[in-house]
Amino acid sequence: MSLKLNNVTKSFQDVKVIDGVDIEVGDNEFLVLLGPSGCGKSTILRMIAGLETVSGGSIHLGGRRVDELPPSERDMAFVFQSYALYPHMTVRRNIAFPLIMRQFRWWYHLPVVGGYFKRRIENSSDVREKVERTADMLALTKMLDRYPRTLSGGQRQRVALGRAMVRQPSAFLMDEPLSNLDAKLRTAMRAEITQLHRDVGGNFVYVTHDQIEAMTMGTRIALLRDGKLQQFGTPREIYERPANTYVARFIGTPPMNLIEAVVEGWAIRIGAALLPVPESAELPAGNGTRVWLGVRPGTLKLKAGAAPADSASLTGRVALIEHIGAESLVSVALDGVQTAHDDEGRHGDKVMAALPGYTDLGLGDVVTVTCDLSDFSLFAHDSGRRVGGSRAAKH
Amino acid sequence: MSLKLNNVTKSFQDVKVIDGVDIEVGDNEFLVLLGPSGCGKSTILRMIAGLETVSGGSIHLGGRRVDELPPSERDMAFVFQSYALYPHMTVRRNIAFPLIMRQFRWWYHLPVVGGYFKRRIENSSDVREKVERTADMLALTKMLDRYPRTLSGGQRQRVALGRAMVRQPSAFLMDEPLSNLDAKLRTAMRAEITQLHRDVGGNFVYVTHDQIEAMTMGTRIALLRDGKLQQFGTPREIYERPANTYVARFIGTPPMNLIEAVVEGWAIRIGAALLPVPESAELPAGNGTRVWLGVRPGTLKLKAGAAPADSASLTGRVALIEHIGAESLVSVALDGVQTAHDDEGRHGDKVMAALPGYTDLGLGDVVTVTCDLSDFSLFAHDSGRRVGGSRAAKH
Amino acid sequence: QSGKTVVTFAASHFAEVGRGDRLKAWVEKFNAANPDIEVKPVTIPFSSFASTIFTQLGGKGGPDLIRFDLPEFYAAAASNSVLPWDGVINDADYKFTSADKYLKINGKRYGVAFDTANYAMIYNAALLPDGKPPKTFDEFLTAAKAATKDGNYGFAYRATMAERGGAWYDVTNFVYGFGGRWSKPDGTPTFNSPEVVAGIAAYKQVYDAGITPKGTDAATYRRMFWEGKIATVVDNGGVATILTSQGKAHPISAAHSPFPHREQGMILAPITINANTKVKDAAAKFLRWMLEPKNQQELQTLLGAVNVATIVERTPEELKAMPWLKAYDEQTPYSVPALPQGLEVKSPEIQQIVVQQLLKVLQGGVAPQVAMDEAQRLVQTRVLGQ
Amino acid sequence: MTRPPSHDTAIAARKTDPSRWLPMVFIAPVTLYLLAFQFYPLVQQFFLSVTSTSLLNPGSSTFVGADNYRELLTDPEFAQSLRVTVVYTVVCVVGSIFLGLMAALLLDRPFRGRGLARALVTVPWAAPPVAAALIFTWMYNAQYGLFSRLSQFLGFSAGGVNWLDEPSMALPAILITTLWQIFPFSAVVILAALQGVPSELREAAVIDGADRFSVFKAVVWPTIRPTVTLLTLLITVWSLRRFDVIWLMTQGGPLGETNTLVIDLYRRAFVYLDLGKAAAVGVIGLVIAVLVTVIYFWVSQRTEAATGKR
Amino acid sequence: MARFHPFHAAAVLAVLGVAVFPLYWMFVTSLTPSDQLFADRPQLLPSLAQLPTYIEAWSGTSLRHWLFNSIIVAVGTTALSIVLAILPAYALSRMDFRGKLLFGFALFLTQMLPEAMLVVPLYDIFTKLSLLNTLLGLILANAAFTVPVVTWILKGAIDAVPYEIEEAARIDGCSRIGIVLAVVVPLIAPTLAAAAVIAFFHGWNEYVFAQTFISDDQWRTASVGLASFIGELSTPVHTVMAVGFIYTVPAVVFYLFVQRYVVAGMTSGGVKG
Ligand SMILES: Nc1ncnc2c1ncn2[C@@H]1O[C@H](COP(=O)(O)OP(=O)(O)OP(=O)(O)O)[C@@H](O)[C@H]1O
Ligand SMILES: Nc1ncnc2c1ncn2[C@@H]1O[C@H](COP(=O)(O)OP(=O)(O)OP(=O)(O)O)[C@@H](O)[C@H]1O
Ligand SMILES: [Mg+2]
Ligand SMILES: [Mg+2]
Repeated sequence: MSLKLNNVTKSFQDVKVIDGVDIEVGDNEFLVLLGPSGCGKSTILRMIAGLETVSGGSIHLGGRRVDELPPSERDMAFVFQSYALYPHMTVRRNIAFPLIMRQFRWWYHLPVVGGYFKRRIENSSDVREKVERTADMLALTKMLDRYPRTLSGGQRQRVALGRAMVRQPSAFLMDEPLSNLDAKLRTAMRAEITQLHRDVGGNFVYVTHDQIEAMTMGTRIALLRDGKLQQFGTPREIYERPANTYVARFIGTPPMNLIEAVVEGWAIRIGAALLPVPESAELPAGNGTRVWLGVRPGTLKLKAGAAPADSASLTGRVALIEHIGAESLVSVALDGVQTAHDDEGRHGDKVMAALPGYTDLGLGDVVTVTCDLSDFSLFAHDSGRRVGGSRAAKH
Repeated sequence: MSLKLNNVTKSFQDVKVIDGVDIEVGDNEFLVLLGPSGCGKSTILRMIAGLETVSGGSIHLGGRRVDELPPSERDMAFVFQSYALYPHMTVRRNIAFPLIMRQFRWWYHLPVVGGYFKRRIENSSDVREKVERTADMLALTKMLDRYPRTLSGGQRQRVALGRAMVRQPSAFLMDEPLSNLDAKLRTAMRAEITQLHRDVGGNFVYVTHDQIEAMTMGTRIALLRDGKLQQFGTPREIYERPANTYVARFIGTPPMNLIEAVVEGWAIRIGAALLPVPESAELPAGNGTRVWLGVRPGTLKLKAGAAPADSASLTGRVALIEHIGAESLVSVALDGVQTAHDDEGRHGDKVMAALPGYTDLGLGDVVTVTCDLSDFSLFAHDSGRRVGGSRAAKH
Repeated sequence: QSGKTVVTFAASHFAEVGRGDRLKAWVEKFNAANPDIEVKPVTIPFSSFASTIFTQLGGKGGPDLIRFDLPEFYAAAASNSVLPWDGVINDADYKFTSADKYLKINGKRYGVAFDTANYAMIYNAALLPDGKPPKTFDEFLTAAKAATKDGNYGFAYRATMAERGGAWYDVTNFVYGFGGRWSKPDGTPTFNSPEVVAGIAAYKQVYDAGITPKGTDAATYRRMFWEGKIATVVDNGGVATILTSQGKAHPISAAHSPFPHREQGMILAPITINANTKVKDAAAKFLRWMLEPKNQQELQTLLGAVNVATIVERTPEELKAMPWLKAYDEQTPYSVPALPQGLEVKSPEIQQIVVQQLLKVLQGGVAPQVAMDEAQRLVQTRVLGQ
Repeated sequence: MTRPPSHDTAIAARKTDPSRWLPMVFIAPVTLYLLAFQFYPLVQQFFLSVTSTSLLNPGSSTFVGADNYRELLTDPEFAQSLRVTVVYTVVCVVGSIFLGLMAALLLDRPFRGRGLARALVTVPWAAPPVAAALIFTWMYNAQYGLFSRLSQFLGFSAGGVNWLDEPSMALPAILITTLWQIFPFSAVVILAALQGVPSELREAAVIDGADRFSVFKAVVWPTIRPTVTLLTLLITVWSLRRFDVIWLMTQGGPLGETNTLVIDLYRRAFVYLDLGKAAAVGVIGLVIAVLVTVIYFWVSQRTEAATGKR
Repeated sequence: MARFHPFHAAAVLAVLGVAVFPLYWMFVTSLTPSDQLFADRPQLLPSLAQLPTYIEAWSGTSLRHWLFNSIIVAVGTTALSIVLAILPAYALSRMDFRGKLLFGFALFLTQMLPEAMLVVPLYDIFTKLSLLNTLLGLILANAAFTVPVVTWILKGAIDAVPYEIEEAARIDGCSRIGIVLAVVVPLIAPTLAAAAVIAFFHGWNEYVFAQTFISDDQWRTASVGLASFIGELSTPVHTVMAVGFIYTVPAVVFYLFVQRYVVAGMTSGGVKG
């Protein structure tokens, strides 16, 4: 079933927190919502689920307009960012609850009778099996008979996840469902969710802060900022052809370097250096256009010693070194070159390079920085819009 | 002030969730607690803070035994995993609360007088300035006069962080304080916390699931599993000389590959391949000892085509490719070689390689896998203990 | 069961521990003799008897037969809530006691006395000097003072608003005993007549003499009397019956009250027919049964030192068991209903005013004359609307 | 922490949405029930208050306009009863909430035998008013009551004081009895509210260096405040109409010192049988209660608005 | 952290002492020989020789019968008030509807009517509905008074239930009623227990209605039964005190019974934030 958000707007009191968002994904897509904290991801999810009205625009699911329907008629599963577990129910009940509700008859509300029937549904082999399979998948089997208040943060989050995964709704909405899990479990869960998506289909809308999750799980990513859609596309598009400097720096850790540059013919001038551009790339029209050259830290190479004058390389000084596992991150202060450090327009002179393994460079060392322009982007100096760069490689 | 956990044990009802943990860090150390979900990290933190009694053992802070002291006498700041914001106070009040409490005199409890003085403390330039600086650091300035329930998940988490950071206690305890923040903000926060640690000193105990946080911020890491300490050391030690297969696979994404191997003289045999070992490495005594060879995905190289027989390389088939940003992760099913996939001892035949950039390999391609043994570990086949490997490089 | 006509009968006696059961047994005799009628006792606690019955009467319900106290009787009769006894009995067939005259209003009978009780002084001879009852008020004061020692008291009466009803009877005895009346027979109030003021002053004299356990309620001081801690009380025959059974003060003695005049108040409790009844005939049948001499005799015996509707001679056994009965029976000619004559319907408000003024005299230090002038004024303006 | 749906919530009225009629369904049974059992009498009371009606004959009444009210308002005893009612109510509210809060806080902390202690504290409330009045009257007795004996023993007064008989002591005596009877009500309700205080918030406050009372003010009080406000209102309204204990112990005496509005009303209705005047007293009491309630609604709306709720 | 704190223990004992002492005194009085009541120094301990008073009170009166009726009335009042109050409480707390303020206000109005004023018109209604002399009638009359209180108290508790938990239930396919019954009700259990106690005690102690609407001995409740001992001429103090004491016990037992629901942390662990 396709999911379509049509110019959706949401205001709390007078504050617009979602501002005309258009998203359309086809059947069985896995949509990831990305964006900084407070940009409106949860709000969009809640509107899709029907927990929040839309202030403007419409939401369609499978061609049917749903934004006027109550949540119960939309048939969606939701993993809340705040878990929202039923504190008075065991983990087992929490997970089984949606299943019980599906088989519910009104007279189950009667005090004693209802309790009996609820327990009967819960103990029916079908429900039991489903719950236990889900629990097993989430490594919760040992905790099935405990209450949420005795669980650790990650365990609670898994229960929240289990409650959604046990169902087969027409859409899954997940709000940072893995944020409190360790890397190993998270990898496993990622695989489980991907598997679930493959098995049951349906639309997935997934909020995450984790770029790896976004990149590996999403078939489409919507990147938001302050309630406005910045870019909507496949992970690859977003990574390789970011629509503006904000997206460029938001995706990828460490973020893309933005270096002030000028287009000169089929080359790019940065300070004294002139970098030739591969033929396959696109460049904005107009010689002398001021742009931001965007290059990912991984494409920068460092060599000890200053660059020769008039070369295609830049000279800088090592300002900071961080070792993280298989990589070393080196921050280099460039000589006479401006870089953009943040989207508020504060400028600096540093670029970040990611080098494999442990580097032997030391703080303060003078280094030559070489850019590999097989993968770069150019952004307009004023608006920050993408105006050129390497074409996406064909795969 | 030094922090020492001496054989600390904690049981809930009959279940031991912390089992004889010994940790000792000196003054101004930044201790990171790592471990899978539910291993007991939050419990340790809560015991240090005094929110949970210890069932056995003792806790010392600055040489003084503190485990019998009430929390109020321990002077610690705590960031709760579940935030625990005061719902009826504005963000400003939430953050200012610890400061107000510090200047509190008993007679502020008097009805009208007290309200006046509290407001006076809150509005004193000192407190105001501190609160606003903290809010600014956390990008909360615009939300200072809102109530927690109108904040997004990440914003709430930042308020929780702010409430701790505004103080200058003798220890900071933080339970996954950045889990709900986006990568950019998280990087910024990481820097702020590191800065804070540098500025005010004191002990930091920090729970995280994020390896980058653990590696870059921690001066010491304690890795737990099921309430038992697995390894305690510097980030580097833990990454390069993991104490056992569990630690080896827990740290690093994707996790270290464990390949079944046999020590043969100064070389290691994997199936048909015989890999020479650098001189600087340590090997376990005894020829023919069965071990697990641990190599990080980043040290594996792939080449299209099968390896020549009797070479130092292995042959496999591409089983899965994931592109994540600057890297591609390729899972290769090796021919006739056992690998360990998880610590429960389920075995497989796949190894994971992390390749820079986009790879041109396709699913099912036959590849040659080459290991660079400048960085490896050997683990006993039965116990999983580290028994050899490359010596840590000197830096 | 189903064919029976049920007649409900409410009397506060039914709730009483001893007499209640005996009374029920007496009613059962009627039921046994009349298979087609069942008289069902309705227990209503004394404290809320009037309010409960009135609510039910106002709601067009309530028990078929009701034993009222005199003030409620007049109120009910005035509002036609109880039926006149036209055709129920023939007056000439019965030898009614003298109190019967108070139960006819404008010549119409609205009830007959279920029980009446006189007031006299009960005393514990052991506590009195030389064991003799005082005859005059001065003697009484002296004797009571002499008896007040060692935790014993010479006298006890009610002097609190919480026992407004009881206090009214007590003060009435004083007023009547000093020759006063609350009103003239035509209904002109005389609350500030010299005799009434003298009675009030005497009440106050007793209060100030410190010979009473102040504030102690009637139930308690009667128990104290029983325990031999009180020398004298002025109380009605029903109380005397209860006090006599056992206890340290046993045997009790009685004499006429130590006031200048012999007149005292009386308890007069008529039985009436509810105007809302649907079983008037069956109720009438019971009433006629009740008035049969044998049943009157039994009723008088089981109720103790009281009289019933008709004149029933005491049996020698009774007199032997309770020699003090004589003092009560001798009081009969001097018994006057405690209500202000001609103002009976207004008596609740009048009682409230008078007791309130009485308390002002006792506790507020107001002079009896001033207080009773005020009472007279209040009654005239507020109650009678003059 | 809860995030309320925004004011145009998902349950806002729409044609297809049951939220339009569902609330009506939810309140309908109670409304009908109360219409029959409470509002009908209420309306009738208004009607009666402008008539002259006898309890024995409520069916036939004569319209007298505002006469009842006029007479009441010029009656000094009625003025006194208003004064007594106000004093009685204020002390009841303040005292019972204070005592109830203290008891609830004490019983909220874990200790051995807490369950039993909580049950024992309800004893005064469980005791029937008749029994309470009896035992207190006995304890107030000048000669044999415990209070007198205690004060004699302590040397405060030589002779016994009859509390209920002494104009200056009667109201305090009634108040002590009432407070004893109703403080468990506040205690039980506050105790229930205390269970909703999130333990993590307490912990956070302790970590932030708050002393015990500050924890109370910062975390506990805000959570239970709506309950306490509600209690204030309930106890106010109930105190305005409390009858049994006072009637049984003093019937409004001595010298009208404990003569509250309801005692006055009761006497007029059931002793003087003047239902019309009694209804007028009731209506005046009602007006007072309504004023208090309006203040309550105003205060609670304001605090809800101040904390951003809805 | 359940450490023994002497101050706390002393305070608890003081509160319990205040609460229980008058009843204890009642017990002592009921077991004090009559002559000792007026002795120079009070007897502080009950004299067990007087225990037959209790046997007499228990078997010599209709006490058992009255208590049984009272229990039916109290339990019925409790059940009816809670059943009727839950939905409007939820509506007041969570729903927006026209006339909400008025409805909430009107609920309070019902608390202001003195029973004395109610009883007259109610008697009329009861006659028409044939509810006189039935326990059902008493239950209906009592619950009319407790329903509004219970509604408001429950409303306060529902206010404190996190919205997210309800939202989760809606997502899980729970109907509105289902949310109330399956999610909200268990979460407000402590307050529900308190509300049950309020209703129970009211039904247990109610006097005016029980007196006016019941004239058949068969349906008499204990409150009236107790009052009926207070006679015109005399009051059997020992019996009254003994009956009063016995009468208090079931209500306290009821509290013991429901108080296991008065447990902390009902809502903890549910949401984060
Ligand atoms: N009150 C309790 N009663 C029983 N078991 C508990 C209680 N609190 C925690 N546990 C258990 O103790 C273990 C450790 O919990 P803890 O919260 O310390 O985990 P954690 O390491 O912080 O996990 P996470 O990363 O998921 O937050 C968990 O298995 C949890 O289920
Ligand atoms: N009830 C509310 N009233 C006012 N503002 C609100 C309310 N709920 C959310 N907001 C604001 O709307 C914006 C979007 O909130 P939302 O929860 O959707 O953010 P988010 O993208 O999920 O952030 P996070 O990653 O931190 O969870 C935030 O700035 C938040 O402060
Ligand atoms: Mg969010
Ligand atoms: Mg944790």
